[in-house]
Amino acid sequence: MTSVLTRPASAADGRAQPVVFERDLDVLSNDPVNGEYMRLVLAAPREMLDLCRAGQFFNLLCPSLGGETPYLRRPMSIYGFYPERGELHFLYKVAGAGTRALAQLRAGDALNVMGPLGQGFRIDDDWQRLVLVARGVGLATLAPLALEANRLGRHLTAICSARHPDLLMSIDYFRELGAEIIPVTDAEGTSSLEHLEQVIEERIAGPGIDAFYTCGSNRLLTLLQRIGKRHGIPGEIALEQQMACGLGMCHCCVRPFRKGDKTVQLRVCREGPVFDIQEAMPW
Amino acid sequence: MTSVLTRPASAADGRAQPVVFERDLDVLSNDPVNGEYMRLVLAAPREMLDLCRAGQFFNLLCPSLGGETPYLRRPMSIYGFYPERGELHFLYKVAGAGTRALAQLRAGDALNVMGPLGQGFRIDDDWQRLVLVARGVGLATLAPLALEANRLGRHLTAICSARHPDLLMSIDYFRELGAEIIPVTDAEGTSSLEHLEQVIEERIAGPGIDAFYTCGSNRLLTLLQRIGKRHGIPGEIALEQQMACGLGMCHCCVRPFRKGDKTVQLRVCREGPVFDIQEAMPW
Amino acid sequence: MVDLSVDIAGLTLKNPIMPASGTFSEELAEVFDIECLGAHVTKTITRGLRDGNPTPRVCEVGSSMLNSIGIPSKGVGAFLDKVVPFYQAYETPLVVSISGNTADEFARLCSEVTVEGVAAIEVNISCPNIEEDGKAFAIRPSSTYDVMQKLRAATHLPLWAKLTPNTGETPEVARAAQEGGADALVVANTLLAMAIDIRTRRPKLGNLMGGLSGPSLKPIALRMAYQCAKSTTIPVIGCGGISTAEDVIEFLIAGATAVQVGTATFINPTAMVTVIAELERYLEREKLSSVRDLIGTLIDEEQKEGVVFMEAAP
Amino acid sequence: MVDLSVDIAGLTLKNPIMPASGTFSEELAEVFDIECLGAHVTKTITRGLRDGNPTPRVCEVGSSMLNSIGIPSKGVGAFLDKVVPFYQAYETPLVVSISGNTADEFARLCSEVTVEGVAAIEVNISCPNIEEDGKAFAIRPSSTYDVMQKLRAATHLPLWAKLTPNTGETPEVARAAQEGGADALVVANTLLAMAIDIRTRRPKLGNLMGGLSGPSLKPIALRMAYQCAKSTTIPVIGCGGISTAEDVIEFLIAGATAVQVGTATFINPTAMVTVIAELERYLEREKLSSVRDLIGTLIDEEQKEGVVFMEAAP
Ligand SMILES: Cc1cc2nc3c(=O)[nH]c(=O)nc-3n(C[C@H](O)[C@H](O)[C@H](O)COP(=O)(O)OP(=O)(O)OC[C@H]3O[C@@H](n4cnc5c(N)ncnc54)[C@H](O)[C@@H]3O)c2cc1C
Ligand SMILES: Cc1cc2nc3c(=O)[nH]c(=O)nc-3n(C[C@H](O)[C@H](O)[C@H](O)COP(=O)(O)OP(=O)(O)OC[C@H]3O[C@@H](n4cnc5c(N)ncnc54)[C@H](O)[C@@H]3O)c2cc1C
Ligand SMILES: Cc1cc2nc3c(=O)[nH]c(=O)nc-3n(C[C@H](O)[C@H](O)[C@H](O)COP(=O)(O)O)c2cc1C
Ligand SMILES: Cc1cc2nc3c(=O)[nH]c(=O)nc-3n(C[C@H](O)[C@H](O)[C@H](O)COP(=O)(O)O)c2cc1C
Ligand code: FES
Ligand code: FES
Repeated sequence: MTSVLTRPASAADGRAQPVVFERDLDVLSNDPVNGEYMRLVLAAPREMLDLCRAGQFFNLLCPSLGGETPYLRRPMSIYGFYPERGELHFLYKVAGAGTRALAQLRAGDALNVMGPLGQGFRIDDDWQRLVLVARGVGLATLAPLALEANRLGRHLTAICSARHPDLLMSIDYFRELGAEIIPVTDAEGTSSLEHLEQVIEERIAGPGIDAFYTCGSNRLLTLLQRIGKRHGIPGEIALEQQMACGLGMCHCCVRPFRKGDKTVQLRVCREGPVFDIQEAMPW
Repeated sequence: MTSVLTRPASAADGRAQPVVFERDLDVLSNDPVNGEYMRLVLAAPREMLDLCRAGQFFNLLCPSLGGETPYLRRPMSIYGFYPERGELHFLYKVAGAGTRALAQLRAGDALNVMGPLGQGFRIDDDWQRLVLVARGVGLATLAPLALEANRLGRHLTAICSARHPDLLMSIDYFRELGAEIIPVTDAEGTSSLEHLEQVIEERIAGPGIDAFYTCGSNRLLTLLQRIGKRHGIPGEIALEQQMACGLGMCHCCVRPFRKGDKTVQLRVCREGPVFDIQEAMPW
Repeated sequence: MVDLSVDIAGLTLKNPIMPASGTFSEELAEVFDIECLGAHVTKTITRGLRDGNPTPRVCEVGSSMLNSIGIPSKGVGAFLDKVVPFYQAYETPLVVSISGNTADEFARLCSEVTVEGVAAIEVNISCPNIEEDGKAFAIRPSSTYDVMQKLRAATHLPLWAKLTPNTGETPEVARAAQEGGADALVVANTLLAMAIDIRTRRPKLGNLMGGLSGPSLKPIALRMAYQCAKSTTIPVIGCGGISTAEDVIEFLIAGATAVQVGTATFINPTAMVTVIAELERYLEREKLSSVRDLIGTLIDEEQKEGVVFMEAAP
Repeated sequence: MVDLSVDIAGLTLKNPIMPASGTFSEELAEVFDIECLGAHVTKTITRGLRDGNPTPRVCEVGSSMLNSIGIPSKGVGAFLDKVVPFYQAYETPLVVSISGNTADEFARLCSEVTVEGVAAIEVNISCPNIEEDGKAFAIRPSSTYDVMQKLRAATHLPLWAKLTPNTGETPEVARAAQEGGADALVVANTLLAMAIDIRTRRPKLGNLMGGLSGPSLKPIALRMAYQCAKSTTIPVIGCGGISTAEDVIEFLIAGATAVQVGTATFINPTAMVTVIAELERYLEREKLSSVRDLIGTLIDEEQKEGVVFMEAAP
């Protein structure tokens, strides 16, 4: 069993069926989680949340607020989805016009979202011991994996990297979900590639690792590709790229991937954002 | 003596001196005055108000609010200016994007204004009995004339025309300033050109009229031109035209005027918005 | 009940709203039932495989965008095998957009896509003509005429010629396209533009330059649609910055028979659905029985003929 | 202290910020001291009297505008008597913009404005050439070259050629202008566009069409400025949609030596003053001692030469 979103097969008449929502959702809260990040909580309908999978994203129509006039939608990973509570969460870093506008949303405002989009993380039936390695806002993308692992009864270790212990996010969240945490920080000198490699190798030698998950960073990608190859451990990476449509129509979000001895261009919004870690190409 | 704004003569070095302000002003209030009109009261500095003259206008940078994104500035006549109270008033009708945005301003918001601009009304020393004839939002332009007449100790009669008695604005204002009011309305059948002509002719025959003031309407213009010619009574009209710069730079706001036997194009923002009533051309 | 149908060179569309090439694909059917559209227009393909341009391929400029996707193509074989059959499930006419870097290759592709299930061929002559100086065919009347003649000979299907705004000779190019055999004109493609990231001092697009689309393009495309309607006798399909029913009405009044919606779908994936519904409501409100009553109704008699064709700064 | 001065074909400007022709006049001196500008550029004049176009002459389109002022002109006599003397009170160089409907009339005016007090002549070759088909001189390289040669022969003053965006041949036109004798290029004038009032079904401009200016034009003008800087060896003065110091920096990085600010002054009459101050602060922050260190610093080596000159939809 995998938790990849299998899009509904074409209906009897051969036509595709609508499975992507475009909706105005109410903002429940939008608060800073630490100096650099904000958590946005939206009220979402059950049928939308039921389609969500860890690793998928939404394309947000950031409002024109406070002099910011973002035009294109902005892609944001699902940070959390709670069908029972009717909540959809995003965790974002304020970067440019779009996220500055997002940051001004208040409870009661509406935000137009489109999604869920893309392919989520795969958790094969025999992947029991999962390890995620992430840094900064990348944790937003990997967080729902913890929820999923918990639901499926898998053991998850989260190696969380940050500049400074204060900036370590989501640790409590991971811990609540029963994940084991290994924090590493620049400030404590524990986040170097060498140290990370050592930590992971010890773990492989000890309890063992069935699959890796990471996102975003080139450094982590090459490290995990190397370790994965060495030990034959599969893995997945969530990638980013500039997007326009978020649906697969415009082909602006491509990245190169190794497929056998060929390089193919795949759409991050459609074939991704989650890809096989060995097929991803360092940039 | 005239109350036309004489722009400061060039300074000693031959250079023009700054006399037009561009400023963010605080909104003191912005309330409906009747179904169709809003009055905007801004806090303005003394040095700006001291330059204002009846008949002049400001070019307002309407904000981007509530989904409206007006781009060019919008010209608005000075409805009232009170150097002692530090207030600048506008009276406007909600028409399109710019005025819809204006209507959303709340006390405490800022509004960027540029002005005062253009040439105000002339009140020659021997013009004792003034008559203004106006309809609708045109009253906004003529209202400060009442203030000026009052200050100069002249007698003012305001013939105020509207669709319906409820829509008659500024009557109380005119009355407070000692003006005599003649209301005419469509609903009561008193606003026809014939009736107006009769009212004015009676007045000329009685106490006499030294000067007419009007604005905007083609019907009123031709009526007053005819009566003015017949009796040799001078007059002025405030005109409107689409504007971009408001200063005289772009030449988009021209209208044709009769100067002797020639037709000349004059800039409403610069040579106007107030013009000699006999030189104005019906449109 | 108002009648939204229009006729483009013998092809009846149930309404005048269709997607612009490159901003539409099978995936949009996951958001709404695309049967509601006037036509389905596919992304331009070339005969052979192509990768497209380097990333980033898109950036925002004000309230519009630049793209330099290029024309990544899986080739005509894959297109006929996978894409054409997908659209067979719909009754909406399928319009296939094609392109080529030489007139002969272009014409060959044109005959290859002349297959069952394709209702019309949109020929993207805004692409570079590499046999000459790399300028788009549709920049000059002569190269427009030449390529259209070859394309005309290659198919019996209706040919829609897609023009470029990167020219100072729109009326002449439009006439050349008609004379060369175009059955309709799509007006227009994106306008060459650029943006720079001042922090990195690099172009915001991997390809250096890209095409402007979205609201900024609208007044330019509208002017071109009007010029084309005035200077030819074939239907004009307006395209450029259209995102609301008011925009559509503006193009129809200017003389367009139908319109394409591009970038607006990225911002609002259901933009076309909304536009169709609002267009219908507008006609009802205005008591017009057919959308065709709007076409070419601009009151322009007072204008000098010369103005239409001049192309100088006003 | 950072150095803001730039050199345009032998003329030193104290800073690279000047107004665009037609968006500036003596009246702006009533808002701020115009001595702070890099140059004073006057509204285009023609030899004889002209009325300009019918009203309305301006309308809003999105966050930009269209104008069809035309070139109302009081003639060269009034200009020399009244306008030139006004600017003598300033040390800022005076640049006079001229235009003509035939090359000979244009050249005659060029020699007539070659007077004491005029530092350079901006030749608005984006105006219609009525001896040919009414297209602007600057639409084609050949007409550009011809008119520039006549203008060159008519004056010893620096000649700035103002190009039009209504062309698919920007690099060729730029080269033709240089070969014809231009000392600098102003890039660019407004782009032909249109807007319709759907309520009245009339064009929003009395002249039917007009020129697009403001933010929508920026990515197009920036692309042209870059192409011109790449294809000629004379200074380029960027113009189109510039309203902030960031916009200026984008144009300088693209290769412009100076810039003109037009429509932004209508929105914010002190825009140029703010831009100069912010440009200075930016240089300080970036620890650049001269604004000239920015010019042409775009990192574009990875781009194929061909891309620069291609002019096709990407
Ligand atoms: C699949 C996916 C999931 C993401 N999830 C998250 C998340 O959970 N939390 C988070 O903080 N960020 C996330 N990002 C990055 C996020 O999309 C950008 O930070 C955001 O778009 C920046 O917008 P801006 O207007 O604030 O910045 P600007 O720099 O002003 O944006 C300018 C343009 O560049 C695009 N852009 C800028 N940075 C990125 C980026 N890293 N990836 C793609 N496009 C970018 C913007 O979308 C916009 O079109 C994700 C990106 C992708 C592709
Ligand atoms: C000198 C002068 C003084 C004015 N004084 C007043 C006043 O005191 N109160 C008042 O309510 N109105 C006044 N007007 C008219 C006012 O400027 C317009 O109602 C306003 O610009 C409409 O803007 P909008 O965005 O709401 O409408 P829209 O119709 O969306 O405006 C579109 C464009 O047309 C222009 N425009 C629309 N109507 C007019 C008009 N009548 N005159 C000039 N430009 C116009 C706008 O400025 C804008 O650029 C005056 C106009 C002028 C020229
Ligand atoms: C991402 C993107 C890709 C495009 N690809 C194509 C294409 O392959 N072929 C084509 O003829 N036009 C293409 N276009 C141009 C559009 O079809 C349309 O002409 C243009 O975007 C203007 O319309 P709009 O402003 O509504 O987007 C593309 C536009 C965009 C934004
Ligand atoms: C109202 C107006 C009048 C203009 N008149 C002229 C003119 O007389 N001569 C000229 O060369 N350009 C003229 N232009 C074009 C500007 O100089 C400038 O090239 C163009 O507006 C683009 O710059 P912007 O986007 O900063 O306005 C005019 C522009 C506007 C908006
Ligand atoms: S963002 Fe359009 S295809 Fe991925
Ligand atoms: S509005 Fe510019 S000259 Fe009057």
